[in-house]
This record gives sequence, structure tokens and C-alpha cells, in this order.
Amino acid sequence: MRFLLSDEQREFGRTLNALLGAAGTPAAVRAWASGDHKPGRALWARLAEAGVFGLAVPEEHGGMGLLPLELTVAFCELGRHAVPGPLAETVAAAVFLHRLGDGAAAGEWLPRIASGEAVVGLCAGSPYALDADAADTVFVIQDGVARRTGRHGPVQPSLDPARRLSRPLDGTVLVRGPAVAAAAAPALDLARLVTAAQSLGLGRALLTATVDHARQRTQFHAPIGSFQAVKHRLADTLIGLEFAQPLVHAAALAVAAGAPAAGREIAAAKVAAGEAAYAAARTALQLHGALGYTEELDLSLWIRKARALRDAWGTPAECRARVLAGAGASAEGPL
Amino acid sequence: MRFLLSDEQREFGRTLNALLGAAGTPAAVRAWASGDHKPGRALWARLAEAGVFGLAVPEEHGGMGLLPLELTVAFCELGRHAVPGPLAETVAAAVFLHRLGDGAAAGEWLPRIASGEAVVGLCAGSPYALDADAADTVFVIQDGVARRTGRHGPVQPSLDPARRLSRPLDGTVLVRGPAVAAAAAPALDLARLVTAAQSLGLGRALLTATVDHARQRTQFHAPIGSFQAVKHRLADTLIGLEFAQPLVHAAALAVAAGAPAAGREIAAAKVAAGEAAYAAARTALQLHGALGYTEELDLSLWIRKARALRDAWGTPAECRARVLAGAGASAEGPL
Amino acid sequence: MDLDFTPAEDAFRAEARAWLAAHVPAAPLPSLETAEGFAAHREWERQLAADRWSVVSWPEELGGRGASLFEWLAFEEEYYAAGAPGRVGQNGISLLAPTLFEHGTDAQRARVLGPMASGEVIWAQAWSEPESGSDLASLRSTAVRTAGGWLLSGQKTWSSRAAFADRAFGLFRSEQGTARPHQGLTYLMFPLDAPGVTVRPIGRLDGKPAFAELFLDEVFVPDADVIGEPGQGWRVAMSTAGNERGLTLRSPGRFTAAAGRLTALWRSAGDPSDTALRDRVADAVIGARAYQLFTYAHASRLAAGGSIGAESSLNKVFWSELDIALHETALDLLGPYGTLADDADDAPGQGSWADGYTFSLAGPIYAGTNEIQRDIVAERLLGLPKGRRA
Amino acid sequence: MDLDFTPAEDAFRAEARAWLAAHVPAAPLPSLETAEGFAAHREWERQLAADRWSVVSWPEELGGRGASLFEWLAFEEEYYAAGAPGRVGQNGISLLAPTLFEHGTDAQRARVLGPMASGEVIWAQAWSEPESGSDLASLRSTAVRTAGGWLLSGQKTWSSRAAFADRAFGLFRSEQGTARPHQGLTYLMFPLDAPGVTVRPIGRLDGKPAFAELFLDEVFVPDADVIGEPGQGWRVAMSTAGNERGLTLRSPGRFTAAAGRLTALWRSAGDPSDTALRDRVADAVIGARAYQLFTYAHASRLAAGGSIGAESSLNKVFWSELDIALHETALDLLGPYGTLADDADDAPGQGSWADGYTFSLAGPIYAGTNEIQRDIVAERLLGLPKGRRA
Repeated sequence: MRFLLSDEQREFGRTLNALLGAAGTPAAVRAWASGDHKPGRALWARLAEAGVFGLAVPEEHGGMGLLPLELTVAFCELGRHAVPGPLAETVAAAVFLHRLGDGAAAGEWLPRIASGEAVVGLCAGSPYALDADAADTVFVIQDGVARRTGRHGPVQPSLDPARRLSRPLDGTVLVRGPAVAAAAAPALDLARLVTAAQSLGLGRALLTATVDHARQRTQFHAPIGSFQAVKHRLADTLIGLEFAQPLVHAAALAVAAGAPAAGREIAAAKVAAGEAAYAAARTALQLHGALGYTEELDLSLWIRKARALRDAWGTPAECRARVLAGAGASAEGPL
Repeated sequence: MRFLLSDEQREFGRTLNALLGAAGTPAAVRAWASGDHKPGRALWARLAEAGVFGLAVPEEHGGMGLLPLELTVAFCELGRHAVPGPLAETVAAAVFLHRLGDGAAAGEWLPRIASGEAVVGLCAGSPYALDADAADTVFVIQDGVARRTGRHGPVQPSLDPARRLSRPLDGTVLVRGPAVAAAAAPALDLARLVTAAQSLGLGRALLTATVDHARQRTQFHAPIGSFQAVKHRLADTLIGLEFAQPLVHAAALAVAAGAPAAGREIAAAKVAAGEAAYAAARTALQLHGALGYTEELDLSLWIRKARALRDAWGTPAECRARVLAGAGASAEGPL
Repeated sequence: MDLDFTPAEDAFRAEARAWLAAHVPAAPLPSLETAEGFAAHREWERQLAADRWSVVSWPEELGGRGASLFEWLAFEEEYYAAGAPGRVGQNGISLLAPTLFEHGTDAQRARVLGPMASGEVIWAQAWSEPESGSDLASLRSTAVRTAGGWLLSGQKTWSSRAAFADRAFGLFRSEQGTARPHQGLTYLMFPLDAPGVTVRPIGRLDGKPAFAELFLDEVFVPDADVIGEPGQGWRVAMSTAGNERGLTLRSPGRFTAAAGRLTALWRSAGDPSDTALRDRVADAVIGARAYQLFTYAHASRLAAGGSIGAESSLNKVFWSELDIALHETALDLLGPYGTLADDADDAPGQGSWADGYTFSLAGPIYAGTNEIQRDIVAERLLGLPKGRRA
Repeated sequence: MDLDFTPAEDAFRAEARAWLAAHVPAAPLPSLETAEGFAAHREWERQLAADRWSVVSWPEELGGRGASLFEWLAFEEEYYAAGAPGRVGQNGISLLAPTLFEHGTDAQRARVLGPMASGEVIWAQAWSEPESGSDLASLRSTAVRTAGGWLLSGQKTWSSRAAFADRAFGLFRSEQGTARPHQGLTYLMFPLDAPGVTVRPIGRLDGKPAFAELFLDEVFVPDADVIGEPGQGWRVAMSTAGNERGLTLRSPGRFTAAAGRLTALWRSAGDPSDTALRDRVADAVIGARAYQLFTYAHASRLAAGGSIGAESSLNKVFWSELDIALHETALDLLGPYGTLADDADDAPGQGSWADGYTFSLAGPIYAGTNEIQRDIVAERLLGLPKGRRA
């Protein structure tokens, strides 16, 4: 056993972190929220170049095969930088298309996903598609039917303005019947997994920013980070994130191995990472005080995203139910 | 509106507090836990003399009529001093007997309850009766049948050794049919109400003891009560108790007025008081450190009781369900 | 001990209820945090004032009804239950007015309170500064003596709704180098359109310009607009701060109404067998009832001649945490619709949950952070020793 | 990155599983906190040792199997899953032995470790003193130089199971008036039946004499029983303290087994539609899995030559809170049977929940309170400034 990221995986994360740190993502997020997707699409292209989307696309379509662990490494960085766009949706759509057995759709879209040309929406289990207005197409899974559409209703402003929600409209039927559910299951699991990874990165960024603030901000002639109540809240935030991280990695390994417990492992990771990141956002807001409550501070872009990610592709309640829906404990583990 | 205890009610509470403070209750609790009920029965007699049990007995049987508010005042003090015995059970049995319409049983037991001669058990909704081994008789309500018995199975040691649980056995049938349920409902509500009051007093005592300890105990050259983490935990404990108290009083008023919302008010009070006292016990244990974890410290008598009272006569889950089972909100209040 | 309103109080409540039923706009007003919405809310204040409902607890000669504390509580319950608009006049009415009643001159009261009650003049508070949040006494903005008055300079921030308000009130350092930071502060009122004032709106978490920064450059304020003695501003302000934390800013009616709406939402949209959500709804109901009763007890103590001090810190922590939990529960109940903003086409009709959620998140921060409140509870109510907090 | 055990590790696990299946007593042993139970548990240690299962990670020549960290983790998983008895030798094996391996002499190891592994000598720790809980460095018990050794005097407390144990180890002040309280302490071992030692059992919350006070009056200890250099006891002890908080004392197997038992209880006794309890059971499962995986990651880092420092404070807070939540959930699931003591006739069969609950409550207190751990996490892992804590 070596339950540690490899040097290559670490390096991949560092590269993405550096790329995104230099790319001015906050400006791209703000533009995205106002409906200007250009800077976000440019970022998307650079992420594709760095190999992010190819991690969900088979080699015959220009990708690297499905690499769940590398995907979680990448999505942790995407979350750390609050990158906008239907990121989880695009990689999940890639899995869906590959599994669906619709050669034409796969041939058309998978290479474009891998190359970053296509921004793809995915709508399942919710009335809304994320960022359909920015997407080249949206795949809709509903009532055992898979559709594809380019049309959507009006954008519904939500708590995270950089997540633009709308109802997909009409569309062409791709496949009907049990094949849809069979292809949807791994795709939705993957969406859940990478959303957990995204939460993790988001939470890390929130914690780092808040620790920095607590070291610098002075009240009552002392940095607020020297007050025990502040310290303990930050310590608890770190604990939440530190114990969520191995769940995310183990879930990715389970997916890669096709383990029967993969769905439960993913659900466990999603609960832990989603709640830890939401707690990190609450902590960030509280310890930044009124400053954290403004949209002017870039931190607000992170704070607003935490609750949406907590619920996306599986609310905590849904995921907890899933954790217990299965084989059960053995000496090797409780899942 | 004057939502404040009257001077007489306050004085009644103070009198009981003084009586119990001087009576060496911890020794009586320890004796009770070991099966020696003598000191506890002596205490019981003094409480009766002070008028506690008469508060649940009609005047024609030697009591003062049902005075729910005064009962909560009294039970708050009983909780504050961790008085052992089937206290809630005895007063609830009084209500049950009065409502049951069994003249013989009422005539036999109510005067003895008021005078403190009788320690009475009550078993309903649980396989166990509290302190049946100390009681003169136990009333059992089960499947629409009211029984009375003097026999019980072996005492089952539990987390609070001063609460001696056993299964009531056999017994004589008093009444069958719908009259039983009709009499049981207000009796069980009263048991729940006074248990909430008992929790409140228990929590207050735990908080006071812990604040005293935090002021005196020194570590790292400072009283631990000057550490912000300790302060905040104690502040939260106080907040829990302070907001539970008016719920207990309002519920007593609702019972006295025969208000339709009385059952919901009682349930709300029970959740709040039971959880606040349990939180106070957890705080007391944590801040006393290993000291709090010993049975030698009298505080252990309080700590052990908190969880049992939280669950007695309605767990938090049962009470929360009851809060929502009803008419619903109006401008005058949410219950 | 009782919880009974008198027949007169009941009549007062009934009159308020009837008036609200007849006047509360059927559709919600546009957001208070926009120019259009601000104007609409100002008009609503005028309507309230016209029928003497804007400041019910004030004396009749000042436009009120001389309502008792219990009548005021009943009015607030009715107000929130009716779903009436947010009070754009709130900062003036609940923060400045009590200070004027206690420390102002007759002339100030005569001049300021009428237009405040009618919504003609909307007040913003100007407490915080960039370096003075929790540690309010460390203020740096100055008031410098000049002929017939004072010149204010410096920067204020987190001034709620100052983007659209008319006037502001706050503390300024009028003496330098005092022994303690609380000394040498002066409480002043000033117009937001005066020469030297620059107002820069700040976007709230949800993008709405709910507060503003104020840059002051030698803004002249006449002596007539000093409240209390110069240099005594801290003492004067503390009565207002007490009000902000205590009874007036968050009346129980707000939470009883919200708990009622949550219960209705749960009955209509919730799954009754989902005990996890049921428990949270029940906790909101229990919390709102507890807060209402706690307030009744406090009001009874005040009516009996008692006073309230550090107890208001208990209030602050309790309602702010209740408010967040209540709104989080609503969002979870609403599922995919929970995060939709109030101006979304699909926004759930039963009240403005997303907006309320965002607003609730500010609760533990403003009017003294909950960390500070817990320190106060521990030190003043429990008698724990003061520490360095660190 | 992988989570795979090697074939050798799997074989090791299978061998352990088979041995445990054949040897774990069908009925639970009497409580470890009674004379009878203590003897029964000592006999169990002997049985473990006879087949070399008592100290699997020790070298073979000392009675172990030279098990790797991963083999040890697998063994612990199997041990707890099999419901095997509590380890009465635990204090010696997990606290004293690592110190001896690191700081002891060959002679000490040769003399002490064998009888420790076989259960012949059961060790108690003697860290705390009445005035030294969290602030361990403020110890007052003394070690005074005498011919050929030291005379120990003073009072130790919270010495787990010292009522029945044979020997103890702890820190004593051998120099007075040092510049810092951590200096001048010496790490010593001493027999509990020596002249001058008085052992007074202390009842735990549930009445069981789980720990004891030790009164020492000029107890002679030869130089051979000093571990490390005199005066360097703090440094020597810290490696043990790290062990207590870190990997060894609370192996993940304990929590994965408990979560498994809780899940089984929920499936058999729970109402599947009761989502409130379901969520708490799920959280216990998630928490146990997280703790297991976190430990695997740490073990991987150690196996790769890394080290673990303040990270063990993360562990301590996490497992202690998980343990309480898990047991509270079980008690709520069991309803009226939840609070029955393990020796009650009606006690629920599926494991000792009430006893485990009482035990769990001590988790946030011992081995460094969680308050101290959070300070450590904040200061050492997050780099927040040191404060006075007050």
C-alpha cells in the first residue's frame, strides 16, 4: 500500500495551481457571472491543453482513458481557484457518451471535449442545467431518455451568480431504454466524485485565505488569529478538510478499480468534502467579518460557491442514504 | 402580561433550594443507587411537607389542586439537587388516578401521595418502571389497560445508577378501555413537563459548578475560565438553559389554562430543556477533565442523570414530532 | 405569571392586523437595496406614518401611538406575519431615536424625529471603520473643532443602505491621546449630501449594494447636531448599541413569522417521513417560540421597572444562530429551488428564502460579533475572569 | 497511489483472522475494571503472547512478528472486528515500549519487554498530578538522588488501571528551580507494590475503578530504572505522548468495527425511514472510513521515510468526537435499552454500547484535552500566533 499521490500526480496538481494562479481567475469568474463567457472559455482551453478534460475521454477519442484519481487532483485545483463553468458536467458527459454506445454522438463530442473545444452541459435529476448559456450543447437524462439540446430557458439567478442555471428545452432524442440508466449511473457517480474534489480545493482555498487574514487583521491590539475562539474554529475547519481528502482519493481508486463499493465511497467523500467546504465558507465569512460579506472581496466568489457544490450531484442527505445502501462493513472497512 | 414568576413562586423555589441544600442530597443519591432508600424516603417526606406532591393532587384528596407552574418551580429545584426517586412518576400518577375515574384507587392513593407517605411508580411506553423497588406501588398503562402492581423483575443497572429500572410484573387490572387513554394523556404530558423542569434545574446546577471550577482551576498560570474556548463553551451552555426556561414556564401555563397547544408547548420545552441539560453535562465533564469523570466527585451524580432525563417521558425525536403535530403557526406564536 | 394580553392590547393588535391586511402590498416591493426599491420602501414608510403605524411606541405628539412594550411586540408579530415590507427607516428608528430620547435636546427631537417617522429623512449608521470592527473604540475618524461646529474627516464603512439614505450618525474622535480609547469620542449627525462627503456603495455577498463606504473630508456639522456632550460619545452610543443587540432590532415577530412560513413550506413541500428535516423544522419552531417567550420575560421585567444589560448578548447569539439554521433548513427543503435568488423567474413563491439566507449570514457578524457577545456573556453574566482573548 | 495490501500482508491478515476466530472467547470477559476481569484479561494476554499475537510489530526475538505498520493495522482491524477482549497490556505496549525502543538501554529492553509482552507484568502510566492536567510540565512529584538510585515522593492521579497493575512509569522532578518547567524532569519506572507506594482506586463515572491515585513516599528506584538521561525526562516522554495521541492508541480498527456494529444494529433495530438516525449512522460510517484512510495515508508517509508531528493532534480531536457521536447514536437507536449497563440482564446483546459510551466521554479529555489539541493544530499546522489562551 502506498496511499499517497505519486510525484507525477502532485506535479500535475502544482502545474494546474500555477497555471490558474497566474490566469486571473477571479476576473474570469466575475465576467462569467455577468454572462461574458470569453475569459472563462479561454481558461477552459488552457485547462484542456494541460490535459484536464482528456482525463475523462478514452484514448480512441483523443483522451487518456478514464483516470479518476487524476481527475480528482485536477478538480481539487479547479475548486481551489473557483474556476467557473460546467466542469463536472463536461467530464461526466464524456463518461456518459462513452458508455451510452451511441457511436455518432461519442465520435462527435468526445474529441471536442478532450481538446477543450466543447463546453458541455449535463442535466439529470434536477430541473436545471448548469451554464447551458455558455455550453455548446447540453445532454439531458430524464425518464430513461437521453436527449441533446442547444436551447434553454431564461437564466435563473442563484446564490452563486457564477453558476448560471436554466431549464434545457426541447432537444433531439439520442437513446431510449435501459442503456440510458446504465450509462448514466457511472457518469453521475463521476460528477459527484469530481464535485467532491472541487469542494475540497474550494475549502482549502477558503481556509488559507482566512488563516492569512487572521494573522494580519488586528483588533484589541492583537492579531485575531491569536484569539482562542478563532484558532479553534480554524482548527476544526482544517480537521474537516484533512479527513475529507483521503475519502476523495479512495473513492477515485474505487472507481478506477471498478469496485462494487465505489458508489458508496463516492457518496461518503461527497458528504465529507461538501460539508467541510461549506463549513470553511461559514468560517471564512465569520472571521472576515463584514469584509467577507462583500462581493468586492474576491473571497466572495469562493464563499458563494460552497453551498452550491455541497448540494450539486447529490445533497448530503442523498449521499448519506447511498452510504448505507449496500453490502456493509467488514474487517477491511466500514463501507 | 407578566411573564415572571410571582414573589410567592420564587420564594417557594428558594425554600426548596435551601431545604435540599441543607439535606445532604448527594449522600441520599448514593444510598439510593446502592438500594438503600431510607435517606431518600426521608427527603421525600420533607418535600411532601413543603407541599411538593400536593401540587398534583386535588383538594378533596388533601392536595392543592393541580398547579402546573408551581410543579415546574419545584421540579427545577429537585433537578438542581439531583433528588432521587420516581418524582415525575408520582405526580403524573396522581393526575392519572384523578382522571381515571376509579374512585377507590384515587381515594386510596391520592391522599398518600399528597402527604408523602406513598412513593408511586408509573410505567407507560417503556418496558421499565423507575425505582419500582423503592415504590409502594406501580401503576402500569399498557395496551389500553391500567394495572397496579407491587411486583417487579430484577433491577437493571443503567448509566445513572440512581435511576433503578425494572420491569413491573403481574398486577391487578383497574380499568380497561378508552378511559385509560383519556386519563393517560394529561398524565404523561405532565410527566414530560416536570421532567423538562427537572432537566432545567439539573443543567443550572451543572453550569454553576462548572463556572466555579473554571474560576478556581489553574493551568498554564491562569484560571481556565479565562481561556476563550472555555468561556465560549460556558456561554453557550448558559444560552441553552436561558432559552429553555421560558418554554418550561409557558408550557406550564398552557396546561393550567387547558390550552389546545399545551401538548406541543410541553414537547418544545422538553426538547430544549433536555438538550440544554445534556449539553451542560457534557460541558461539565469536559471542563472538569478527569475529575469530572470520577464517581467520587458529587458532580457525577448530576452528570449521569442528564442523559436519562433527556430521554425520559419523550425522547427529543418524539418531542420534535409532537411539536409539529398540530394546528401550526399564527401571528401570536409558532406553536 | 401569565402570558395574557389585556383587552386593550388585543384591540391594538386587531387594529394593526386589520390595517396591515388592507395595506400590505400584494406583491413584494422591489429590493430595498436598489434605487427603485428604496423609493418604494420610503413610500411605504410614508403610508405607515400617515396612519400612525411607523413608530407605534413613540408618543402621540411625535406621530406614534404611545404603545406599550407589549403592544409593540404584538404589532411586530402582526407586521411580520402579514409579510409586510422591510423597514427602510429602521436604522433611524431603532438606533438613533432611542439615543435622542435619552440624550438629545428637545430641539433635536423636534427637528429630527418627525421626518424620521414619516420616512422623509432616512438615516444610515456610521459606526465601523476599516480598522475598527469588533474593537469599536479604536475609531480614527476625527471631529475637529471649528467656529460654530465641527469638521468631520476620515472613513466609515459598512454603513447599511447609505447609498440611498439622507443622513447618517456616528462616533468621531474629537480628542487625541486620551488615556483610554473610549474617551474623547463625540456622537454626531451629518447629511450624506454635504460638501466633503463621498458615498461609495459596496456590494453585498449577493451583489446588492446593501452598504457603503463613506469618505469624509472636513465635513461641517453645526454644534446643534452633536448628541450629548462632546467627548462623551462612547457613553451616549452604548445605549444605542444596547438597543441594536437587544429588543428592538430583531423583534421576535420576525422569527415566529419565519418559523410559521417554514412550517407551512414543510407541510406543503416536505416529506413528513423525512425525520432529519422534520427535526430541523421543529427546532426552528421551538427556537422561535423560545425567543418570543424570552423576550416576553424581558419585557415583563422592564415593565416591572427592571433593566436589561448584558442579557442582550444572550439574545444576539440566539437569534442570529436561529436565523441561519432556519434558512438553511428552508434551502434544504426546497432542493434545487432553494438557491434560486428572489428575482429568479422560478423562485419559490413562499417567501424570499435565498435573500433571507444571505441576510441571515450577516447576523453573527454585525451589531457586535457573536465571538464578542460570548465573551460578554461569559464575563458579565457568568463572572468568568477577563482574558486577553488570545 | 493504491490501497492494496501485499499478498504477504493479506496472508498475515488471514492468519490473524483464523487465530482470532479460534481463540476469541465466545462470551465477553468480565469487566477489565474488576479484580476478576483483570485476571481474565491478563490470561488473555498470555494466550495472545503464546501464539505471538500480543506485540505483532515487535521484533521476533522479543516475542513479536516484526509486523510492518500495515500488517499491524490489518491485525488491529481483525482484532476489533472479531470482538476480541480489551488489551490490559495496552499502557505498557503502546506508551512505555516505544519509549524503551527509542531511549532505553539494551539491558532495560531485555528485562522489561518480555514480561510486558506476555502479560506477566502489567504497566500503568503515572503522568498526571492533581494540579497538572493539561499543563503537564507543572509536575510537582519529586525524584531525589540517593545512593544507587532515586527516592520518589508525591502524588500521581488518573493512573489507568493502577488498582491492579504491577508496575508504573512516569515523570518526576529531579531538579528544582529550573528556568523552564519542562526542564529537570526524569523518566522513571517503579513497582506498585514497593514500600512507600499507596494505591487508592478511583471510581469512574460508571462506578468502575478504572483508575487510581498513587501516593509515593520515598519510594526507592535504582538507577537502572531511569529511562534516558536524568533531567531529560520531558524530551523522552514526548515521544510516548506522540504515540498516545497518534497512531497506536486508537487504531482505526476500533472505529471501523464499531461503525460496522452500529450499522448492523441500525439494520436490525432501526427504522429505515427514520432519516434523522440514518444520517447519524451514515456519518459514523463515513467518519470511521475517513479515519481509517487518514491513518493509511499517514502510515504510507511513515513507510516512505516521512514523520508525523503535530498531525497527531488532528487525529485525537477527530477520533474522540467520532467515538462519542457514534455511541450517542447507538444509545438513541436502542431507545429504552440504550442506557442499560453492560451487566444488566436486559443489556442489548450487540456489543457493549453503554460501557463504550461512558468510555467515549473520556476521549476528549485524556491524552491531552481536545482544547489543547486544537491549540496545537492552530499554532503548529496553521501557523497562527501563540496566545495566552485566555
